[in-house]
Amino acid sequence: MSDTDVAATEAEREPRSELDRLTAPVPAVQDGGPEMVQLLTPEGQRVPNADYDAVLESLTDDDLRGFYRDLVLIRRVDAEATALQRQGELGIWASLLGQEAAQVGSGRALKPQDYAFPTYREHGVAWCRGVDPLNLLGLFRGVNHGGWDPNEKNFHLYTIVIGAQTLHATGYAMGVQRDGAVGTGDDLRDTAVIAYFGDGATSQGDVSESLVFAGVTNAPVVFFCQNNQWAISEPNERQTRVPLYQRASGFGFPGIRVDGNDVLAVYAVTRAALDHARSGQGPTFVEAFTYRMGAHTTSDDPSKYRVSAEVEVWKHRDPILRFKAWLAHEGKADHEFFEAVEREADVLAAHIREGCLSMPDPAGTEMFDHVYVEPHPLVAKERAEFTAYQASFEGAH
Amino acid sequence: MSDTDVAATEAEREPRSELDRLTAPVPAVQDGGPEMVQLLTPEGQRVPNADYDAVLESLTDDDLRGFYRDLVLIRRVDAEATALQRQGELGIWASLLGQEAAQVGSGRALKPQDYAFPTYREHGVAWCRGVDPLNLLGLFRGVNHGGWDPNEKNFHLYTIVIGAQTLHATGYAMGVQRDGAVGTGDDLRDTAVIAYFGDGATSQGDVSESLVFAGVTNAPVVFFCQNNQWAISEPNERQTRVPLYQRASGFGFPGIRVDGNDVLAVYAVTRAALDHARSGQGPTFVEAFTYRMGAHTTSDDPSKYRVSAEVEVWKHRDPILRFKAWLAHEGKADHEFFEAVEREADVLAAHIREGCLSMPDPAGTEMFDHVYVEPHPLVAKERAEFTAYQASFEGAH
Amino acid sequence: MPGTTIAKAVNNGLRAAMDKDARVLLMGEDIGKLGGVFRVTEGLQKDFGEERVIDTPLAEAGIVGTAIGMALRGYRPVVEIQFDGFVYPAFDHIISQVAKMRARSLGKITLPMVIRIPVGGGIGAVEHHSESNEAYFTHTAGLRVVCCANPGDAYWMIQQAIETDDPVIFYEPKRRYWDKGEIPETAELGLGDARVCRPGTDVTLLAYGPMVKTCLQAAEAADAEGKSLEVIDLRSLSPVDVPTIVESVRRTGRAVVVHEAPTFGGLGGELAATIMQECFYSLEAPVLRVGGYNIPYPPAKLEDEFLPDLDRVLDAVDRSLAH
Amino acid sequence: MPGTTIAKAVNNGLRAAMDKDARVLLMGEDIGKLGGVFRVTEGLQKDFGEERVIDTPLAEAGIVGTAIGMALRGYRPVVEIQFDGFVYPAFDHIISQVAKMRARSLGKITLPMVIRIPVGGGIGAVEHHSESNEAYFTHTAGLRVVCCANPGDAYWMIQQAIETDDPVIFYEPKRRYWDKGEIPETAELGLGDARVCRPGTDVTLLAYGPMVKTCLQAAEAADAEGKSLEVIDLRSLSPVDVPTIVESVRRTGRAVVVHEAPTFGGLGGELAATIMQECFYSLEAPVLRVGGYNIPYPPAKLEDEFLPDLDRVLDAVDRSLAH
Ligand SMILES: Cc1ncc(C[n+]2csc(CCOP(=O)(O)OP(=O)(O)O)c2C)c(N)n1
Ligand SMILES: Cc1ncc(C[n+]2csc(CCOP(=O)(O)OP(=O)(O)O)c2C)c(N)n1
Ligand SMILES: [Mg+2]
Ligand SMILES: [Mg+2]
Repeated sequence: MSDTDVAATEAEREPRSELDRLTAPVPAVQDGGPEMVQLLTPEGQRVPNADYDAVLESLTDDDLRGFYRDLVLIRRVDAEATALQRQGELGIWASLLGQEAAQVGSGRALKPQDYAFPTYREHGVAWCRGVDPLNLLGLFRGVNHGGWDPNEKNFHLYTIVIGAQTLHATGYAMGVQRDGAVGTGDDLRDTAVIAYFGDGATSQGDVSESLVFAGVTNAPVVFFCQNNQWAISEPNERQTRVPLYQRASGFGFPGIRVDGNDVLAVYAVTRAALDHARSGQGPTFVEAFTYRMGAHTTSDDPSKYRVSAEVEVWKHRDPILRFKAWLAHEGKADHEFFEAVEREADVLAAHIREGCLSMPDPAGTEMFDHVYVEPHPLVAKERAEFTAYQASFEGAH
Repeated sequence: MSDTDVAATEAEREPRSELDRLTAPVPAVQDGGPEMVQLLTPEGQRVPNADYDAVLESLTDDDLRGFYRDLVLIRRVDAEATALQRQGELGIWASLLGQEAAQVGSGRALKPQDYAFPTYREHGVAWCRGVDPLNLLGLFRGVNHGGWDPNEKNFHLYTIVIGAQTLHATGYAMGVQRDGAVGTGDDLRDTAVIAYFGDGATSQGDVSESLVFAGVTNAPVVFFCQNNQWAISEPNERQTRVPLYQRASGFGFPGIRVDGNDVLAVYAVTRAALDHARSGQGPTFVEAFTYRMGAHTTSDDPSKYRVSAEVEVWKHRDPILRFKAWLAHEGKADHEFFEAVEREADVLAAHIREGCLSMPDPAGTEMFDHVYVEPHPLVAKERAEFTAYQASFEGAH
Repeated sequence: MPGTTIAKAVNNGLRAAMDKDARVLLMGEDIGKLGGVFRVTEGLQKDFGEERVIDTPLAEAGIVGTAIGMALRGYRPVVEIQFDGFVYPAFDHIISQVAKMRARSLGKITLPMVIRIPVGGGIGAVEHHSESNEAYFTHTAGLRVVCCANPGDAYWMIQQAIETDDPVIFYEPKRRYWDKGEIPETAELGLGDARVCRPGTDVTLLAYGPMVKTCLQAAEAADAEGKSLEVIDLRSLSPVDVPTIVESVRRTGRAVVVHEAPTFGGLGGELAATIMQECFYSLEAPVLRVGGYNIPYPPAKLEDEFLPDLDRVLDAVDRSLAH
Repeated sequence: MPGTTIAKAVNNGLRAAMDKDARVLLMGEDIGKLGGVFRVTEGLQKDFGEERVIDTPLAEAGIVGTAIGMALRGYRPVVEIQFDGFVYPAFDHIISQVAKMRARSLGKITLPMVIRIPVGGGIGAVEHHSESNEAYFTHTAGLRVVCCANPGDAYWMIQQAIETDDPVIFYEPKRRYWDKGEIPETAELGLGDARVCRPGTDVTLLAYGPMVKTCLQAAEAADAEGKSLEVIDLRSLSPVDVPTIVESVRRTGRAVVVHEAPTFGGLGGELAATIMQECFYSLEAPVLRVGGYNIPYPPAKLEDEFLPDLDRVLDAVDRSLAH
């Protein structure tokens, strides 16, 4: 099925109301357009690019194989988590299926000293930052709200309130400026911050305010918008009638659209933006044009609001297949390597399943223990009452 | 003193900190730049403009003299109110000095069926909508929160929470769409909405969200930003590093900068934007480039944060002087007319002074009377208690 | 169990209100084709069109702010906030605009709008999806705040809320969405009235929303032990139906207030203070409060420990009786 | 009257904190050259530079949201909200992020930040400039909420608030900004402690911020009539210093809570409920509440009628004593 067919299906989607016609919405974008940076076609062909080819030069074949491994492993983590949710082991799961390249490409562009602020879907970035996937499962299992140490991983806790983290990222970047950790030329010191958010999030006042603050302060922050075309059931055109990367210019800094299913392009563009920030040249808005292949979360039912033909088109743009084709074609990886990665994925999946099933429930008292740093009489009193109350049952049994 | 001198003073303003240098802020804009629509120079010379001259054609000489009258009268209202505040008759007053043309030009571009959403400084727009200036004084005297009937004047109450009214305006415009009151071609029916706000307000999430909603729904709303260069003590560069009119394009609709001290240009640009909206072509962002000649309010002391040389430059761009010069030069008004307007202003000022001094205080019970439409036992109980309590004092005297 | 669920009852109530008055329209995230994440608006966009069931951009301040504008234009918007924890971006508009609009205009403007919020915990959700934030709104003069607890009330109260010319915060107990019950032919009570849903003589239990069922179960259990608990469903949280409460507590001499929200500064304090004032000489024990602990809502695995349940209610009843 | 004003005392306290710890920085609207609309930050940008005294864009969510980021980076931001009524755009960040951050990170993150808010009425201001919104924050677990009432406390409490690793909402009674008093050499109390500022035996008056002075005046006036009122300045509104209150009310048997905020759902209800629970058998009268009426803050010309004053406090005292 060609793109044209999908466009037709798209148009038929719903009888347009009068108001709908009046306001002449731009039809759902199916294609990133000529302005989109793409270094690998969906078929795995390398597209030369004067601006970004140089960024890729520093990548070794090991790095490239590493990207592939990341893509495959994180997709497997995602699949396993989805399965575990279906089996009742997780309360909910937000799948990253289809967005692996956007996350691995940007996550691998980060330096250790950089700091990332994720949404609830950045499992691939978490992976790149060294967060154990079990921590992610723990959150969705309801054991805790994340469990990793943000300052150890330079990866903030997942933020569920849409858009809020973009301000945290900007403030963090303002702190980086104050530490003199931008523009020194010292590779180990100069620091950038990256804020992840979705296409839906761009509507939130918080996100615009973060663009204001970043623009005015020239903060070293990259706004990384994964435009996966959907905010739960709402297509992109409910949030904007022009491409999202264009949002940045009115706030005084560059915006750029990149093929979010092309790990090389995402890496190159994000890396350039991060370097730009680190060197003191300020913020950039990156729109990674991608697609949410699965449901919004396991609680969602996309059949209610989108046609499967759309999903089919995007299957042909799969981020892993094209990268694998290119690696193979370039002779950078062979069958054995691909096989080995699959086996590693199997092991990882088993580890995750096991770790999830054996994950202990938190102690009830834990909920009292970290509310305040300093002593707090009311919390202390309630903790004591809680303990006594719990004990009264144990006595009864 | 020339603009160059001011620029020098500007630069001296403060020893730049390292961070300041690092973030390379754009220096305070002193001049609207070539992109600004100007139809009358500060000296009163008419600048031809291919896009907007036609809009002015419908204006009669009576209309033009009417603009002048509006400008002078509203400036006098403002001066009288400022004086009354100094004499303790008003709690505070927010002066529009310097912004008369921006307000009268846009206010006169409205049709009766249009609806305006003001900030707290739109005395000139209120005037154009037929709101008695005494109502404005009442608000600042603390007698009530406005007192006019918004639906009678198609002029909403003053909104003090920065930016909030832009969303109300957008929602109102969405209502207009639903009423089928756009794009019908019926001059008496097609309706536009105008939202007033300041340069500082552009930083508020609410304002960006209103741009999102207006863009997505193609609502018939004009965003009218009076960039008077200051948000209390903060110069424009604390809110943006690019011209504000550019904000609109990333939300999918046009932005335009107009000389806010040029009543003809403001009228023409706003009128065109309103017509655009009325005809169903959607929103426009108008940045009226102007200057707050006075203090933020009577409580403010601008000597703490801005140099008087800057104010001097803007005195040469006075909105009334240039328009008067043009009217006289074109023979559209004579000495007698100008004199008559002065006399009218004297009468108006006396009326306002008198009306303010004789304004009755509200009855205490009034604060209970309009909280809810339907009966509310707690408010009813407290109203009764209040009345009894007040009566107990009267009995005591 | 026969009958209609609360979710479906709200759906039916919305439909009835939209049928009756063309100015009623719905606004929110994912309320169109999806029918809302709880399916409360299911089918409504299909039947009433995209102009009356509006999938908005993802921005709560924007939703409530534009809804205000719609109401100023003469519409009667019903806003859905997707989850309790996501109402805060709209807080400014609710507190400074919605609540004050009529008073500040000296009655010249009416702002008939309803803000629907699925509320409370108990569904095993992630952060921000289980908040009980009614106390912020009940402390805000100019708003009416109500909470339904069963399908019959859900159906009638949503219509009454829409019909009222005052702005209403309409809470829906999300963990009870799928509880079924009968819908009476007519509204039995006014929007501001409490209901004595189980008469009793020893202790008065005051609850609303999700905790009504818990209290009814507690009363059932207590009955077996020979304790007679009266259960009052407040229904309206602001204003509160003080006479119904006072009449009950003067009779029983004891009261326990139960809500999911943390007790400190919660609505329970207000009720306790009012009861003390109105029933001082009848009280045989202090009014006790059972609520969430004064800590942020915990991860799902701990919510059963956090939330008041039958045992904690009975424990408070016993403490009250021990006085 | 000699001494230092509250405004100047906060200024001095901020200066001392900034001198002591280079990570302390100030963020807000107009706090730089202007020194804030109440001049509380006067001179600080001049002395500490634009990197530590930051004139932010006009956006409260942005201010608090970026302050969170700063705190995550290791700074200790002190945010100024220009007026009480303008904190709501930042409400989401305060409720969902600031208050929960430490708990959600299981203690791995500390978020030391202070949000300063000039609070309350009595200055003849226009809308939104006279709000008493403490109850929203006291009901929010994870925050500390304090309110100073005199220059000595202003000076020391702001430093204690900045030193605390917990986030603090710091209220400053704006109509008392120009009241003068002496600054003690050292902090006399901890941040969480209440102060008995006038001992008495007949009725306990509980107040904070602007109402402390009103209560002291009422106690003075009552004294002339032979009534002995004890006045407690709560200072910390969350947590509340329950032992100090309980000790007093057990002695006097009577309590009146006074605040500017509307009483319904206000902090007074919480205090009344707690007192009932802890002092049930000592109470000779119900705890009474004096507060703003349950209506939006009125136009300035009516604020004297709206706000509790000496007479209304004494009226409540008399009603308490009549029991
Ligand atoms: C403030 C707020 N409002 C609503 C929600 C509920 N919600 C969760 S995810 C989501 C859609 C987000 O869409 P997008 O930003 O495109 O991110 P994606 O889920 O596609 O990754 C919504 C509405 C929320 N989490 N926070
Ligand atoms: C939400 C909010 N924050 C802060 C204020 C306090 N305040 C009143 S006017 C003002 C500056 C507004 O500047 P601008 O938008 O440029 O309008 P101008 O006063 O220049 O007309 C501020 C900060 C407010 N009214 N509302
Ligand atoms: Mg999305
Ligand atoms: Mg301005």
